Amino acid sequence: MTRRFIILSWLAAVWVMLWEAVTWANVAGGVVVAILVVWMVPSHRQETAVGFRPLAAVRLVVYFLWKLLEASAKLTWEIFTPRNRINAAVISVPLTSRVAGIVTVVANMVSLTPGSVTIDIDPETMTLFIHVLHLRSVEEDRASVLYLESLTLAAFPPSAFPPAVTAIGGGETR
Amino acid sequence: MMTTATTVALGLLLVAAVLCMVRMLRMGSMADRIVALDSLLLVVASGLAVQAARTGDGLYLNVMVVVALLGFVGTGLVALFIERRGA
Amino acid sequence: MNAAVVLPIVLPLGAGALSMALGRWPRLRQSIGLGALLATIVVSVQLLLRVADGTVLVSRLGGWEPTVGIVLVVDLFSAIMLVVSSSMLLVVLVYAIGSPRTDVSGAFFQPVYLVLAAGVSACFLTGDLFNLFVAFEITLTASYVLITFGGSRLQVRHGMTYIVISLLASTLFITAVGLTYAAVGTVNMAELAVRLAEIDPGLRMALGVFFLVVFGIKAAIFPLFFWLPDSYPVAASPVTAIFAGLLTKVGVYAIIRTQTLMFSDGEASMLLLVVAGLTMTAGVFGAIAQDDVKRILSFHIISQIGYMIFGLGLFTVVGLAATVFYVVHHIIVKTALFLVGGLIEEGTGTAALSRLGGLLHVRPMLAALFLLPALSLAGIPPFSGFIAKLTLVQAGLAVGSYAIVAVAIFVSALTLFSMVKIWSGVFWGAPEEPPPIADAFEKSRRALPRLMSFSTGLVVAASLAFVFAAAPLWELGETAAAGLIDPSIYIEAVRTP
Amino acid sequence: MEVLAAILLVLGAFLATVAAIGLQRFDDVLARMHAATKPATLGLLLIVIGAAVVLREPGSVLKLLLVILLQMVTAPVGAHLVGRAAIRSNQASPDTFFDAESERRRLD
Amino acid sequence: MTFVLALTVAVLYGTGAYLLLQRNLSRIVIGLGVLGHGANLLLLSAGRAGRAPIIGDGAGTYADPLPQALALTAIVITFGVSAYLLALVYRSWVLSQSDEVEDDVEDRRIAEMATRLAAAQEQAREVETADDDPDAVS
Amino acid sequence: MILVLLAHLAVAGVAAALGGRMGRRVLLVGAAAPTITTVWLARTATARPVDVVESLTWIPAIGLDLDFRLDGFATLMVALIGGIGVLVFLYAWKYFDEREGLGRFTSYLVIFAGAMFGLVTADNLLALFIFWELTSITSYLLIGFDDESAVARAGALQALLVTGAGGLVMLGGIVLLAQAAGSYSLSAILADPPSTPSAGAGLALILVGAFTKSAQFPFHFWLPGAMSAATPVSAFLHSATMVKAGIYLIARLAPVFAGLIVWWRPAVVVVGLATMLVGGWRALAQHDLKLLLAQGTVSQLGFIVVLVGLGRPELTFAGMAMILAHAVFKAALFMFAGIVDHQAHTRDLRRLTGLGSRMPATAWAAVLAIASMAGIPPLLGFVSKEAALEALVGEPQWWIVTAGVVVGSALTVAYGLQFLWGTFGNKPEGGSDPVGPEVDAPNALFLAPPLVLVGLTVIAGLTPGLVDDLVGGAATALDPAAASYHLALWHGFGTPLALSFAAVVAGAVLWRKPLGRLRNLTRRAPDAPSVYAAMVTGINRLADRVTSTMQSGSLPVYVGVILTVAVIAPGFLLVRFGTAPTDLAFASSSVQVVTAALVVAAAFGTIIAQRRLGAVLFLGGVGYGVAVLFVLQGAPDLALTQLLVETLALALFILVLRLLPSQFEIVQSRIRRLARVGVAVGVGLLAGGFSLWAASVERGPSIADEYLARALPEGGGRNVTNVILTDFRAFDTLGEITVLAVVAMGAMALILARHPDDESDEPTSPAAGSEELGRSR
Amino acid sequence: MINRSLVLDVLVDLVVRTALVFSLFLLFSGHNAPGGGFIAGLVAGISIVLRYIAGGHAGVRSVIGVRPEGLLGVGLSVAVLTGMLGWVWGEAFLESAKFEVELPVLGVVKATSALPFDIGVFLVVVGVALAMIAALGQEEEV
Ligand code: NA
Ligand code: NA
Repeated sequence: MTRRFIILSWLAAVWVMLWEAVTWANVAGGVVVAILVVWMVPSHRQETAVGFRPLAAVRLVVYFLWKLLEASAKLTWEIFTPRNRINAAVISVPLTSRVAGIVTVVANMVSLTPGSVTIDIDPETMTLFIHVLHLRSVEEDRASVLYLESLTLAAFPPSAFPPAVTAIGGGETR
Repeated sequence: MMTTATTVALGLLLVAAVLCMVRMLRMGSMADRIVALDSLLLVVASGLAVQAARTGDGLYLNVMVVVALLGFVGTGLVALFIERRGA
Repeated sequence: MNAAVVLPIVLPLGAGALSMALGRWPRLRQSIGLGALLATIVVSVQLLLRVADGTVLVSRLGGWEPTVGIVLVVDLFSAIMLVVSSSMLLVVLVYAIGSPRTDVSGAFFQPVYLVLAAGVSACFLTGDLFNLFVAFEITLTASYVLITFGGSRLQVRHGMTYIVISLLASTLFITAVGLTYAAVGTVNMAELAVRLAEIDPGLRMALGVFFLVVFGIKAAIFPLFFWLPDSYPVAASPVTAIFAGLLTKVGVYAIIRTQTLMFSDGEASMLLLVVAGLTMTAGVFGAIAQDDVKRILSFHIISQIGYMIFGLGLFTVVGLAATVFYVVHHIIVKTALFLVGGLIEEGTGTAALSRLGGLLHVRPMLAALFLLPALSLAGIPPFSGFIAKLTLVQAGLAVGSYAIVAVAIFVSALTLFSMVKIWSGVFWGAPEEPPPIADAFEKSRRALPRLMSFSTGLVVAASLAFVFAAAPLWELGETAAAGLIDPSIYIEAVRTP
Repeated sequence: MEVLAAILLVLGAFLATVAAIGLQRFDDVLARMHAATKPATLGLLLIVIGAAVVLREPGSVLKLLLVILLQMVTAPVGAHLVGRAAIRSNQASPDTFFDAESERRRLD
Repeated sequence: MTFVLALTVAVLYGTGAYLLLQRNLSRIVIGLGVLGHGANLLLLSAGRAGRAPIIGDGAGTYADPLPQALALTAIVITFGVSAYLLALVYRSWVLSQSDEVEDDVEDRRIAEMATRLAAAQEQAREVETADDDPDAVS
Repeated sequence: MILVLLAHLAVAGVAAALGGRMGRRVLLVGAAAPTITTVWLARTATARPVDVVESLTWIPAIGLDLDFRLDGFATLMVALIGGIGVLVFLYAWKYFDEREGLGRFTSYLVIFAGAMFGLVTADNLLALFIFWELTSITSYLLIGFDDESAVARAGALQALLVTGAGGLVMLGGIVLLAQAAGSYSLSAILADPPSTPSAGAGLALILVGAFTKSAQFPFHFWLPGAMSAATPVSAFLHSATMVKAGIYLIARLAPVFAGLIVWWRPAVVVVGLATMLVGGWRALAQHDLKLLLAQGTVSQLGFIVVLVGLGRPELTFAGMAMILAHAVFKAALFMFAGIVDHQAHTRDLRRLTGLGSRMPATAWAAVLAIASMAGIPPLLGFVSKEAALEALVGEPQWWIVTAGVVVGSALTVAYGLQFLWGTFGNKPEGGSDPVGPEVDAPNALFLAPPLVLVGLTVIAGLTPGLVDDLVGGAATALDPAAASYHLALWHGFGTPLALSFAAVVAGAVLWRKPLGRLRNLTRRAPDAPSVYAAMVTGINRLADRVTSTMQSGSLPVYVGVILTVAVIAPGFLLVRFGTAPTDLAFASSSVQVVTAALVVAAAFGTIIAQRRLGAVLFLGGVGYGVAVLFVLQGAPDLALTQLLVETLALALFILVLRLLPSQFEIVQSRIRRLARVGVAVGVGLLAGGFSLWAASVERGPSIADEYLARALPEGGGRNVTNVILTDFRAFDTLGEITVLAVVAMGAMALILARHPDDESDEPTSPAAGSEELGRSR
Repeated sequence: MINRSLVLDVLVDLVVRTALVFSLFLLFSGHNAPGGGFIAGLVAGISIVLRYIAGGHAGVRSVIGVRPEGLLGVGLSVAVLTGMLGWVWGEAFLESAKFEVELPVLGVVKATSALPFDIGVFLVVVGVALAMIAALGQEEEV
């Protein structure tokens, strides 16, 4: 299960979804288009192989959606109540994964969650810098992000190459 | 039922749109304006979805795909610009 | 059959597309360009011969009938314009190829130039109002690129004036098209002619004047011309030449076409005559005030446009015939003059009168090449300009428009004055300040590029040939004018199922 | 089904309005950013799901799914870029707390 | 065309024109953009509104498709030309660090010359009247 | 006649081509042209029972054909053109030192001769006009031949402007007259003359043209100004031929129209007499030989105008004689002046002294020529003047003319003496820088041409019968009633002779005692040259002023003017003549209202934004809002396009904005804010109002339904908008992508264009040059 | 002007490729649903901008190995040639034709000559985006 395969199937799936019908013709067309597009636009990054665990992925999604709703509710409450409970902060969260893709997914989920946004990533150390609207405590917030990362890693376990190798090429463009 | 719901939704979205524009017009930083513009785009996309639900045809879905896929390009560019320049 | 009607557009356009793709092979590119324009001339002449008796050819693009699809229409007026414009385009392309300025002969020039040619043809051919807008845009966009070709500071600054004004005009154009469609529900010009006649007169007149303003900007009539002398002179010589010769005439063409076809009742007659007089006068005064050859000539374009509008404003067959005649004469002569202006610059590095002088002794042939079209422009007999002005005077006096004739004659005298000023400043006397090219006035000066001189000579020769062919040309003009004054054949030809 | 769709639509629109109110409500750029884009994104998702429920053509659901997926991918990128820009151009509220590592990076 | 649309068109034209009357190139380009939006809106509203003209089942009148096609063409053309104008603004800045449309040099020169000549003539006339009156002196 | 014209062209071409190699001998090549004319005339005139007619159709539809007719009058004129032409070319051959450009000079002169030939033989008024203007142009080139001299250039310009402009006025007259007569044929018009008011107006304009050409007051000043021309040019153009063109035309018209048009005779008399007196008077004051002759010529031209203009047969006859006599003696005198100039290198009468003894042959010949001019018997000048006086005496109602002529003759005598004494006399007082003793006599060949002319004036004077046919034929051609008149040396003692005698005596007195006080009196009258100068500077200044007002060079002003016109013109018509729209729908939905409000707000945002980026974002807001309006109208394709275009445009804007400063600079606009607001409001009102107006019109069957019905079956697509774009109106789309492609090519070309730093070695663009100029001044 | 962002860097490939798929979809479906050559070209063009944002010029060039003017020329030529084909199957320039081809797996594929025309449009629009980026995106420091 290579990243290339994920990409191709994603693109083919996009094609099918766009045509609004799952037919053989559309699937075949999707594959052709996907191959064509990948050939036309070669990736400008080193591709890192990752695995995929569907169950873990579902768990990640559910957890993430829950977080999303919770945070939204909180923020809505905040907006409609006159008291200002904002306690903004920027905290650093050094991730354990060295795979850029994983880090990106984590960073995005953080950003999608109301009340927090990834400000920056240090590609050397894979540290996320996160702006949070309501700082509980640095440790607590850091821990929740790391938990999210662990769920992500469970869904997309690193395979084939040792993390160290990707770490070297991780942040560089080709 | 559906008509009432979509009307209410549209009404809410209109309020949202007006508020976004108010934010844009208020003297603020560029970051504010870009945020407001981004929100406006989201409101527009939402409105299209409501409209789709209301009329039952999916003709405007491509517009939504565009917003979802490329809406962030403008935002991102402006953000990069602001970052460079300061607001 | 009528397939040939589209060729004057498709040939240069296809060649332009090819030469975009063929940037790497200059020789091949050049042959394609020259070949395409040559073929365009041949096709145009054939079209002219087919419509010389006043018939109207219609080509339905895509096979769709008019109002659903776009039609191209060739009547005698458009055929004449096609022949003249394609000839000038070819000659000026030769001139440009011969020009040592790399930015003009470079890979990007020709495709854009060919597109310009296609656009001009489209303007003359289309029978659809919105398509006319598109054709204008093709022409204009190409002209934006050409006027700023080289990208020097001045070109950018003056190109900006040109582009901003043109864009404004285009916006007004699209506005007018929208309003017209809103009012009558079609953009086919023949159909418009029928339907506009039936609507509220106030609205119709307002639309008519609005179109006049739109095309008036392009044609540089009073008081919409200011942009022209500020922008034309900065372009490279071949570009200025083709702009001066053709582009404003595209505007004039559009004015004539719309005012005779769509608003054919002559309601605008008085307005047009007043505008004509003011345009002539303002242009010639502007010319007198200038010190730079290309600027002087640019102001004369304006003044001359006034004469063309004069003929149209009479709304008689003779008046329009005179205008048609005038337009053709002017395209040739003006192109010639600007080409000479380019040669002067080529030889001396300047076009400022104060830095020129005595060129007659160094480059007598160049002097002759200037003198003939200059006299023609001033309306000195027996050159084409004389015939053109004479016919205008005849047409004006025939309907008792004494005032405009008086203005025309007065302006004619001032034009002579101004042409003589160039002659005296460039070819006689001595420069007040040294020209940029130090040995410009030495006997040992370098030769002018042969292709440039050759093509200039060709245009001047054409302007002389015009004199000899004046009788048949005048007859053509009269037939064309008759078709313009009474557009029923045109309308019929388009609307017949 | 219809009820679910109606609830989703109204809720989504409500979230969008909330977001817009949030734009007015806070005085910190970043706070406004949080308030504006996140609920609005969520609102859009809800509305899209709501629309998917009621759409006449079943195929459209696929496209709506695509919209959701794409929105999930791109919205955070935008938020990230805007947030980064706001911080880097020093528009964050002066009360904002920076932990040690962040402070160091900010001063770079 | 509804009154509201006409009003919108009016405002877009007005603001576009206002911006166009400035010397700041950026403002001019933006003004042309606004004006273009107004024109496209006007063009579109020249036809009737209605259901999207994509043939399918469903009820209601379709909108007039022609203005849509025309406006689409116009939008793209306006975009193209604006893009070129932007390229020129870019180049203008690179060349002269200026975002301002200065007046045409040659035009200004002639204007100044005219003023100077008029002044000189005025002066000459005064001198002339002075020694044109010998009787007064003798 | 056409062949003669072609021969001129050919000779001119040959001369121009050979000029460089042949040196001054090229003038002998030029002499071929008038020789051909003369030979042709000699052969034709002897063989001719009636007028010779030739015709070449050119543009019959506008009445422009090259019709020629050689009648008696034309014969006289052609004889002058050919005969004096030959002499002038021979004279010029010796006159010029070797110099550059003689080939050019020769061809100018040949073309002039050809044009003059065409002028006097043309029977079509338009053809006549063509040759008329050609003589103006060639005269311009000839006068300015010495182009290094600013005086020559100015003189050339003056001559051209006066005669050229006069010609243009005449063109208007010709067309008026011809339209009244229904023909451009001169003979047809004269055979059936119209007398409508427009014909009268036409004749007035024609007269103005003729007056300018023949240097009549108040247009006379160009002739002295033209004296910077080489002397052969003056001898040919300014005495014998070109200045006779106006007289030619007046003479042609007078016998017919003098009686038909009430004001004709008074006009001719007033102008002619004034010219005669002014010219004579001014001649007296000249110190330059040629200027003296020029003013004298002006005077004599006035005299001839009166003679031929009154349209009486006997006066016409006398006029013909005068034309001949004047051409002969004045050409000779110019040649003498040239000889003096050539030998002594000056024409200043105050410096010349005692040349009579250094070049006696020249001096005696000049005496004869002057005597002819002064009307001393037995010379041709006397004969013709006697004929004139005789005729005038027969017209007692024109006594004023007679008186004028006598005074004029006296002046002629006076300046004639001035010429002779000034040039050849031994002046004891010398002058400041006397020239005389060291001067050589001219070469015999140089002197020969004027001697021939002097010989002619003597012989024809002694035996007037020699030229009687020529003169009589000319007069008869104009007016059959003139057939009975003949030239005679001796008319017996009578009033004419007495008057002649009186004039001679008065002239001699006048010469001895110049009327200093009178001269002072006239000095303050506005003189024509200063009027001309004032007019030229006036026009220049007016042009400057008009141009600097209009052509402000400011883009916002241009835009403002255009917008104002675009608002006022249609707006006025709409309000004045239109019916206001009714039945307006306010809005289609509340969504439309709110969206429109947002668009409006964003539009105002573009104005109030102080930062570039802000304004651009507002522009984006407008764009997105408009996209929503598109959706509401039912245009998904359009909305999609709008969204995408807006995004792409935003991206491009930002790429540019990164270079520019963040805030807008405060730039002083040339248009006040209030005016800007005014124009903007006007534009808005027009756009909104006009669109409502247009939309409210009851319109024909909409094309929309046809598209909707045919898109799927015939275009094969459900998306009607797309089918229109790619099929029904694919040509628009083709054009549109052409626009895009060109834009892209242009953008690429801009990048690849040379960097501005090496702009210096680029051929300087004109404006660049003038920019420097502007700085240095 | 680009400060690298890892998030952007990683996602750009995904988004750009998805956008291209979308753009091809718009191109092929445009005759029957909102879309068409322009819109498709614009989507592709914006994805090129995106690529530029993430990777600068090098990023753009590594993706599209063609010169913009080549793309423009080919696109325009395709459109013109399609127009000329009208002379082959009809008699008017730009006359359209419909085709139905039966292919294995895919079933009956219907197409009109509007498609190649739209492809030409598409290519030109992409070429414009490329050229504009090239013109305006020069990496000069502010
Ligand atoms: Na123009
Ligand atoms: Na000079």
